[in-house]
Amino acid sequence: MIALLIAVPLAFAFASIPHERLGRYFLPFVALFNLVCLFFFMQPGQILEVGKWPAAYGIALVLDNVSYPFLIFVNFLILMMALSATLENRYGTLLLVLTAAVNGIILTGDFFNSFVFLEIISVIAYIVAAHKDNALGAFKYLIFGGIGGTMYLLGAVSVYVKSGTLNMGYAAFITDPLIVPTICIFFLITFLVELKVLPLGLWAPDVYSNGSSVTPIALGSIVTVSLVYLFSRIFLNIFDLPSPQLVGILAMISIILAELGALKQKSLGRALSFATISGVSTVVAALSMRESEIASAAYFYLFNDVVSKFILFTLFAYLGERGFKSNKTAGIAFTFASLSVVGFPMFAGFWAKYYLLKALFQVNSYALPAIILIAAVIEAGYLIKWNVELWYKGEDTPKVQDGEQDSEMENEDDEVEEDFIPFGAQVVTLLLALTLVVVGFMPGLIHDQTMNIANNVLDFRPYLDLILKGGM
Amino acid sequence: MTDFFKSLIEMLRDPVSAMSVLVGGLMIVFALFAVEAKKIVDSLIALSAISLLSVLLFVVLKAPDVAITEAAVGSGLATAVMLFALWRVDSKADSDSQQIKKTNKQSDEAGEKR
Amino acid sequence: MRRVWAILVAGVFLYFLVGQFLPIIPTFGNVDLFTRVAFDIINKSTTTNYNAVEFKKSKDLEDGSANVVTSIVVNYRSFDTLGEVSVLFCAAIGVGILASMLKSKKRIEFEEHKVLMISTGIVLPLILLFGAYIFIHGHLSPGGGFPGGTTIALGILLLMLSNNEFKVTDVAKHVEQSAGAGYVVIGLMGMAIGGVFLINFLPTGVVGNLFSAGVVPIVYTFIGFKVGAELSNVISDLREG
Amino acid sequence: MSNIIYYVSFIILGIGIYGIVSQKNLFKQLISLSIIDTAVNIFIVALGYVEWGEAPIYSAITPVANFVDPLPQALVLTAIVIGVGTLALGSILLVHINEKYGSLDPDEIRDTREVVE
Repeated sequence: MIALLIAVPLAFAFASIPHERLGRYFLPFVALFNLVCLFFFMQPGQILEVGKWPAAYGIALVLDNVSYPFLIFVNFLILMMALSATLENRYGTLLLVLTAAVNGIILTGDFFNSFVFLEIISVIAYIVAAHKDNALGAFKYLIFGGIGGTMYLLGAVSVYVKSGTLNMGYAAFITDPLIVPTICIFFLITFLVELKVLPLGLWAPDVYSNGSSVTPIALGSIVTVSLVYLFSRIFLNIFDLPSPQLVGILAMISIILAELGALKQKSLGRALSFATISGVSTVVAALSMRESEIASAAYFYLFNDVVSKFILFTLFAYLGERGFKSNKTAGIAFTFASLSVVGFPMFAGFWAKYYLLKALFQVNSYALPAIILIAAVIEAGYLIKWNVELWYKGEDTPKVQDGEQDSEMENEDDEVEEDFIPFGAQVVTLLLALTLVVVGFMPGLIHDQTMNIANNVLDFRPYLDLILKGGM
Repeated sequence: MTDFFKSLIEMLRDPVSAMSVLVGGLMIVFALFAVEAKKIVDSLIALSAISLLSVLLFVVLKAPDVAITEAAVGSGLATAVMLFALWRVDSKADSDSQQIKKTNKQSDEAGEKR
Repeated sequence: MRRVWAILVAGVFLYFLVGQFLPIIPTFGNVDLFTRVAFDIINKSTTTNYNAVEFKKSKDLEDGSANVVTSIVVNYRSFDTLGEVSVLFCAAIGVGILASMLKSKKRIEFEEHKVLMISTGIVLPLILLFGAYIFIHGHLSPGGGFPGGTTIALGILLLMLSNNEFKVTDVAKHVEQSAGAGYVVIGLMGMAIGGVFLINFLPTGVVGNLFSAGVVPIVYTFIGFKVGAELSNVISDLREG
Repeated sequence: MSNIIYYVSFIILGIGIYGIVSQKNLFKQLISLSIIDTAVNIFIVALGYVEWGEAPIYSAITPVANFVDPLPQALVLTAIVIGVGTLALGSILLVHINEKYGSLDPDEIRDTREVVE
């Protein structure tokens, strides 16, 4: 039953080859199908051995308390993206395969299989990054991603050599802990590249600022969430992080560099991409502490960061740097999202930072909280600057920019004043802004889920029992 | 010194080490040449030579499946794809002189101003 | 300056590889297969208990293909191959999208050689036959869907080189689509019959016969056609531009 | 059996990394990436080599199982095809960059970008 989450998107992707626009109409329904399947037909605590081979020999898909919430969140994001983004022809097919690959990378319990799904996500990411004539950014991403993928392959094979099997549960159980740090360095390099921790994440600003409504959302939110899952699965659940202090320090440096970078950017797109880098680096820094309290706060921070960046990038894709004079609703959603990123009370961002700082103080580590507060101040600086500039853009005449016009409703009279956001995008951004506010008032909604994830992620025993239990 | 040569000869007796020394050494030379070559065509030829030599290594390492795949996919197709891309890249640079490149810039600026 | 920086990075990484990584992996050659999963996969005894597999003698094993690598790629870990096929599928679509976005529509032309024309006429059917042979006998001899498909694509490349009028028509798109869909359908059929996705539901016969590996030859034929169609599309996209 | 082949593949891997960092021309970086892929593939297959093993195929010559480890070979099969997929994308991206900026050298590209922005 679990395999349907991967087989159905792939089948629809293959079925949508003949006609170019077909894929775009399949995507929302496939995302909806996944969500329905997840809610009504699947409970966590299942394992599916593909092809009925025992878990150690073949590939086992594991659905437990950690992957279940992540699957729901990612498929929800895919549904939102399917409604909000304007997909040119053939992109629908690509995003269908991306759905299958993202579900696959969350479900799979096998090192080499996660490498294959990581490569699928990377190949799709290179194509999507080249959207809007941004081939140079995509090529730089390809070189970084190529090295990252090869490192992951080396890591997966060295796990096989040392433990005799590729299954995550068995491998972690068999490999003796002395050599685990050496093997994990390969995985660490991959995650530092893919999760955009700055020295290795230099490709991100060019890729995310190409002004397309698909690239920053597909790569910035959906792929980032699934890779944070894989990071926590490998480094928190199965192996332990080699030299966590070093990773923490690297992530902290990355936060500060990203914030400073965002401060001096003149274009909104690059500022937002640097903000994304600092958000994900905060999550990585918090996760590297390996504490359940801090991990749950990190996942809450991830939720808030991903949802608000979704809104910011969608509106940037459609409105560019033209003001909100003609679209008040979009302006409200943009302001809500930026306030939530900064951590204004009454928004989800406030609780995210609050839980994170509370958890960090309990463990009385003071380096990360200081950096998070400095980052918050800098973030407040440039985000409010951008909000003010965009809201009061009306005074000087908005310079004409041929932004995203070929939306579903082809409006012939392309009047310069009225900037058109497709109906889907407006609905989605408002809905997400609303969720930010709702979570702002009742943080428990999300916080209980993240506590549940964090408690499950940190102990390896239930995961191994699930694998030993064998498949249905 | 002599025991060094003795161990060298003794090592070369079994085929895998012998092949890996000879073919490996050749591959290292080609790799260096591919990285340092001035013209891209030469480094592309060096790259396909590396792939072909790696096929030899796979055969010696008792991996016939990988050898066939590397021969067909790795050296056959990869070189063809990169040669096509190179013709497209080079033909653009060779055929249009500096002049066209300049107009290319102007057309870009004009494009932006519009 | 860049060179010094490059030598530094490469040096640090090599130092890590040789210094820390090499000591923990077994020296070249002395690998005892008993500690590895591969032992059971070679003896095809992952679900049943161990009994030696004999070429042309042992019957109705859990997986019938004589080529153990193919049995891993298509039978034990066929989920990898499904992912593998979608990597190529996305790469082909990506090249298609990016090639159609190129502004300078310039077709690469080759000057016609009489000799090449005639020799292609003779050699091409043999190449296509050899490609088909590779993926039909994937479970007996080395090679499988991927090299077989690529050989067909290289045969079509030869056809492109020899005469300029040759265009890869939409047939390749439809072949690619139906082969891909076929592979997923086989997975779903396995789910319907055996209850689990991608199960090998056909009988496996004697090791070494042509029809001895259940689903494996069918899957590899699908993959062969799909890879052949996809890669000829990639080459023609690069050429048409 | 001395691990000469490990050292050979490590050296080629090092040359590939050296190539990516030191070469300015984008095409050269793609070629260096392909060199890294080849080196890693050789290393992985070499990891599975058993001293007196045969090719892992039941055939008239090797009817009984005295084989090399087949699993790394299956993994490398997938890795080679993934490498070619990435390579095909990389070359078409290079054609795009060359068409937009007129050259593949990052310095010239930077000048054109400054002029354009």
